[in-house]
Amino acid sequence: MNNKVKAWLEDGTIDVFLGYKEVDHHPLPYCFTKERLDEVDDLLLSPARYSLEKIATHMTDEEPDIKIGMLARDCNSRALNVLYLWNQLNPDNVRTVNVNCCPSRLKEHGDCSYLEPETVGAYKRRVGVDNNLALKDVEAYDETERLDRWMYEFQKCIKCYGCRNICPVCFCKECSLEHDELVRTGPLLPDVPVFHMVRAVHMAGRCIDCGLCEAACPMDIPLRLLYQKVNQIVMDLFDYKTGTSVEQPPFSILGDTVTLEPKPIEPLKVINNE
Amino acid sequence: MECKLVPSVCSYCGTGCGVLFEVINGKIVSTLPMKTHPVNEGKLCIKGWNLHEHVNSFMRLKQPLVKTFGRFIKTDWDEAIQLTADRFREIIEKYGPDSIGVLVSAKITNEENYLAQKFARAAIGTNNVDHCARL
Amino acid sequence: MTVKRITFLQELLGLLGLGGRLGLSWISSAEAQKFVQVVTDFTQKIKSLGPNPLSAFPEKRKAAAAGLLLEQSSVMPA
Amino acid sequence: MDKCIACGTCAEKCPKKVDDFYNARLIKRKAIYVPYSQTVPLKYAIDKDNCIYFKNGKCRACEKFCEAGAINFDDQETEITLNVGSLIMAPGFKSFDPSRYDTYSYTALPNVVTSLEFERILSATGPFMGHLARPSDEKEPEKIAWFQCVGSRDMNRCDNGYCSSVCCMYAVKQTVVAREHSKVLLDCSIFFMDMRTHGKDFDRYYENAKKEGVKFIRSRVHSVEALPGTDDLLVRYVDDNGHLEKETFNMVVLSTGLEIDENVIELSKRLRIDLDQYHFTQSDSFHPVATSVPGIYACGAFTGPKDIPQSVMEASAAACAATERLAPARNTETRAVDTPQERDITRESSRIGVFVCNCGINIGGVVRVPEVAEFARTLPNVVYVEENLFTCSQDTQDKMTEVIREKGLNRVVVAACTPRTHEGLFQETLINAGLNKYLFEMANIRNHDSWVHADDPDAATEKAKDLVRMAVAKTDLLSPLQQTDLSITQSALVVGGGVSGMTAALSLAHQGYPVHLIEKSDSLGGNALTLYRAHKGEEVATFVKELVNELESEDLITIHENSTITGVDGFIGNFKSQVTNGVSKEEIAHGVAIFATGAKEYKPDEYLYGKHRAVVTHSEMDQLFQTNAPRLIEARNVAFIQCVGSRNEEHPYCSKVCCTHTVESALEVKRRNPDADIYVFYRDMRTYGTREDLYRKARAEGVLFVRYSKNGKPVVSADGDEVKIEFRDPILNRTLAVQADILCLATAIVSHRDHAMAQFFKVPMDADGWFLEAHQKLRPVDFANDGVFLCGMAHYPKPIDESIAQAQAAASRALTVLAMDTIRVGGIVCSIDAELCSGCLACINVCPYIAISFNDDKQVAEVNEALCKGCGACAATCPSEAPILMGFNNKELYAQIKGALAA
Repeated sequence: MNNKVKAWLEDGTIDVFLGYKEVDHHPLPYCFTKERLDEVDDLLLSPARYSLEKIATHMTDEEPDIKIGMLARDCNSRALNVLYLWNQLNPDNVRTVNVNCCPSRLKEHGDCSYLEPETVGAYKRRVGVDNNLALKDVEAYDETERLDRWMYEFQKCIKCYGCRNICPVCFCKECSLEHDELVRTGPLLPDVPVFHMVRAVHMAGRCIDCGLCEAACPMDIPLRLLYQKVNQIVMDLFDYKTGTSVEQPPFSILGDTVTLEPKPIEPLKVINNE
Repeated sequence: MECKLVPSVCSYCGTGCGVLFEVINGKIVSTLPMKTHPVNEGKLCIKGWNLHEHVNSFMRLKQPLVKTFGRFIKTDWDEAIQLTADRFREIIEKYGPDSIGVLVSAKITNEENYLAQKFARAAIGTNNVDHCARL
Repeated sequence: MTVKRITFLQELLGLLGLGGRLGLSWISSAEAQKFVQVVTDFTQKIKSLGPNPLSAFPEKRKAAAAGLLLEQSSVMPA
Repeated sequence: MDKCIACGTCAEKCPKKVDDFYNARLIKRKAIYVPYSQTVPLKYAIDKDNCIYFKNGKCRACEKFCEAGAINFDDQETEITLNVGSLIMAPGFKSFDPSRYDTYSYTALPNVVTSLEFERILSATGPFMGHLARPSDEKEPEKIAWFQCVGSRDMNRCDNGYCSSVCCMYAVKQTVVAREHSKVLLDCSIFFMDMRTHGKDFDRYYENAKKEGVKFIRSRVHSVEALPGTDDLLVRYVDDNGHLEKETFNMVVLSTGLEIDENVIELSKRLRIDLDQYHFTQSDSFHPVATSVPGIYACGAFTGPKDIPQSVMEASAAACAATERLAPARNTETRAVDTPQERDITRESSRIGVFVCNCGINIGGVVRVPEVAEFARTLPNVVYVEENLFTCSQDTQDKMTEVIREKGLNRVVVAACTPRTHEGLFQETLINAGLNKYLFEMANIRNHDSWVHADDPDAATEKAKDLVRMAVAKTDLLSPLQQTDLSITQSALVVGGGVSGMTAALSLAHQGYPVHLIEKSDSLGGNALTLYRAHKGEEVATFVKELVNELESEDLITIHENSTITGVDGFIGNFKSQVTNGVSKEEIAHGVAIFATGAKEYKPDEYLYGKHRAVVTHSEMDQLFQTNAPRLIEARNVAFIQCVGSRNEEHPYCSKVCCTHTVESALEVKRRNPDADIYVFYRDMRTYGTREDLYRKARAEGVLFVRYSKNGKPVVSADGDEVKIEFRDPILNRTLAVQADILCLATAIVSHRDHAMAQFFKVPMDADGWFLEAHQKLRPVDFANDGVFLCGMAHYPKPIDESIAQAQAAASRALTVLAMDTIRVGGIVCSIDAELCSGCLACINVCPYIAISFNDDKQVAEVNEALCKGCGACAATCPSEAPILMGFNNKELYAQIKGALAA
């Protein structure tokens, strides 16, 4: 791996390489360059995950044509696919060294071992949503219970915007969550559940289920479950698997033919809680 | 292209969360929580997340200003320090040292904070010292 | 497209326990009967679902602060 | 009439009930009425023959109740003289009256209805409000039969020898729609002779209906009788195998044909227009909308039975033909409107005026209008409130203009009826008062409020307040929007030098506009060069030659032969196309483009085609006619096989022209070689319209027509110089064989599938490769992409007369653009805030008008105002809220929502 990266840097395949290196006893993201080639020997696969692709987008903001190499776990690759699709990175300018993020249970679905939240306390288990639950268990709660549990979770929100900031596929120049008309500035708790719903809706066709948001949440809100639901609906409705479907983004009319003819509306499946 | 990820400690409060500054071509573009930091374990509050903003803020003071005739006028450090010392002395002479309080900030280092309280107690002679992040 | 987007939102609201409060229907200007039917049905449905449960939440939060959430919540302590 | 606001009070109060002819007498209307809900203008009229006042001199109830004072009993018929340069006849048709078919018991049994009556039954504005019900007991039928060819293809009981062209398709449509309306799985049977679904996508529709379970029974029905003791109907018919069958239905629909009304025949006599034996206009195939009188043109069912798309095309064609000679007089009688200077309000704070309308008693009878007006006064930035009896009346408009000026209003809310009918009027008033017309908003407190909550005045009043609050909240944020004029390149590009392209080019040149005609081959004429005669017997070659000559001598037309288009930029009014002829490149600026790229004959690989000399296609057969080949005279047996490559999996559509072509060719063979035996193997003979005459004549002359099914195709094998055709005779139910010296295959017409062209002009192509028009019925020659038009076989296979009509139609539609000096763009369009755009391309993907493009330099999306229709799809898609839909931006909508929730 190290030799490959060195070779790429030397022959100009890439200008920089994003990987990890130990700094002050912490494994940190590190940008390797041709100028300091021997540092590549210190390249390591960090047990901690950072969104290297987000750093890459910041780099291309400065230098649009820079060629970037990076270590890519499965989640990084999925994020890259999404960023290519939404025109935020040019796939021609990105090279990856794919790493197997072992130990990984279901790598293909991104359900890797990093994504096993800590066991939650008894109180949260009683009144909130256990981060370790499977989506179907959460959906099994009855209507009022669902509402109570989710609102308990959302009300904890301290509006740190960490979920958005850490998100590898959040790239908007100005975030709707900062638009006063949608989410009022000032009040804490944020407009429940508008803040989280808006974010959930914007995750459609973007969320690659990396779990970084949940890991970054100081209040342990089970965001992954929420966005898993988003992904599931996107899959059901648009037949689109975010991060692995590399064709058109789901919210595009191109999937249907572009015409202005009124089309018969296909009956969609009945909403389960009606 | 120069891209560095610089580890640091959040300066907002006394908790001491580990942060990473993403520095591209000499400019801090973003703050990240340090995943392996024992204090915050990859989490931050809204202030920590926006640490880089006050560095880059256009409102940031980069040189001392003196308020003359109701307006702030740019000045140099020597004059500013001299002016401040003169005014402190005037106040102490007139109202006594306890009329002065020192409020220090989380945005400076521990050592600077130590110096600040030393300054308050030894130089000014007051016990009225406090810190914005007194948790 | 719209039908998919709205279904998306319906499903999402469903997860949070707010299902059934969003509807979508195509009614042409010639279909007065259908319009009346759809609006009447939907009004009925919303009425049967009761008032906006979210408006009750600020109170619930206050109650939670006072440690009363368990009693207020439909989720009873185990 | 100016005073009537169509509130409907008069009809409500009118005591006299009259049969409603529009609803096929299935229900009653009043003696004061609107004939049907789509009437323009929407005004009530008194039916003098039935009005009690006109009969007895008493009543005048309508006058008493009309708040608008619009009733005028003294109105007189007036005669108007108009001086016109040409005349277009579009008198339409009359549905055939089936009373004379005594065996169908139409007059005796209420549940035997005509297709037009059934159409009203299915209609939401019809007698049963769109509920499927039969007339006798208004119960929902579970089993319905349709009888085809009632009053068509029938020389026995009526003299309508022609096929009415549209009944097969409308019957299939009625089965599908009826099944949608039905609560039970409706049992539908169609009794037919030949299924003639020859239009674009029609065959697919037919096949789908079959798949969905609609029964198609090839039979002519013997009789309909009442089933004693019920309202049901007993139908007797002979099935395919010759057995007499009986079946019971709840209802029978007679698919009645199209006829020309006696009055129209009368009128034609007065105008000296020659009509044919069926009273359709006499015209040759090359001048489909002309009549025998120069200057008088015809379109629609008057020129022959036809469906909506074809009628719409002909209407445009007639408009084109009728104005060609009048082109020099264009714009000589135009008057310009004077408008005052628009006031700049950008530095003014919001001053909103609210006008609350009583609409007579329409609103005021339910909503407490004074209370609403009082409430409006309390809303922020409202500085003026007024209550009107009729806000839309002319005197109120004048007053409104004055008030806007006097009180310095800079935004206006009218709480009245619907913007659909009245927005334009009020905007006009704003313009007259020197205000930007977009500083206006309507609150619909009539249709949405007083009409639906007539029984609850309290709630209605509260709702009216909510609606006003919402409108005011939005209005407060409105900003003036600008429209700009873009100049237009007043010339056209026509792609394709076939008959369609040449006709379109010539029509535009006659109208005075320069045309560039692009032809990829080295000669003009296209498919027509291979054709022998049109279906009315005219020689095609002579016509093409004349057309080419005329084209070449026309100064305004530049012909580019051997040329192809390599790229297109721009939009309506301002296209730039790169054209190359292999040697040099040229950039052509043009305002519109017409696609006439045609289609081609399918070359089959079945029935020994290309392997045996006896097997030819239609175009090859026409060559034999043109060269008068000795083979034709010597042939003893000539056979035709229909639907070769059509109506199959590969090409699931009907090629439309082949049945007629076969019958024509069969007759031509007979003419030259009367002794030859001729066999036609067909699936459904689709000699629609008056082409049916040719079919009848062919049968009379002894041409044998043998039906085969899709799964029982004839089998062709070589037998020396001849071919042997084995087939299953459906009547004898045995396999027979004939020898043929010439076997002509009626092969499909297939698309060139020119994807490059489609991409250049951003126009869609359907699964079969035909270019897809903007609307199949109502905009048959337009594309959704403005400024690009379509004609000829690029649209769908069609005979030469229909191609010419469509070409004239395309020219006519193109003319609507070319005749303008400028196009107005802007107003309610989108604009993308470059600051917010992160260049994710989502908006570009959802824009149905291809109005958004990506600026690679700035890495942001940009909207072309000329293409944007303001649909808002982009604004709904963008996560960053970068697209701002003018007049409906997020802030305005949020304000409106907050206004709604503020109660």
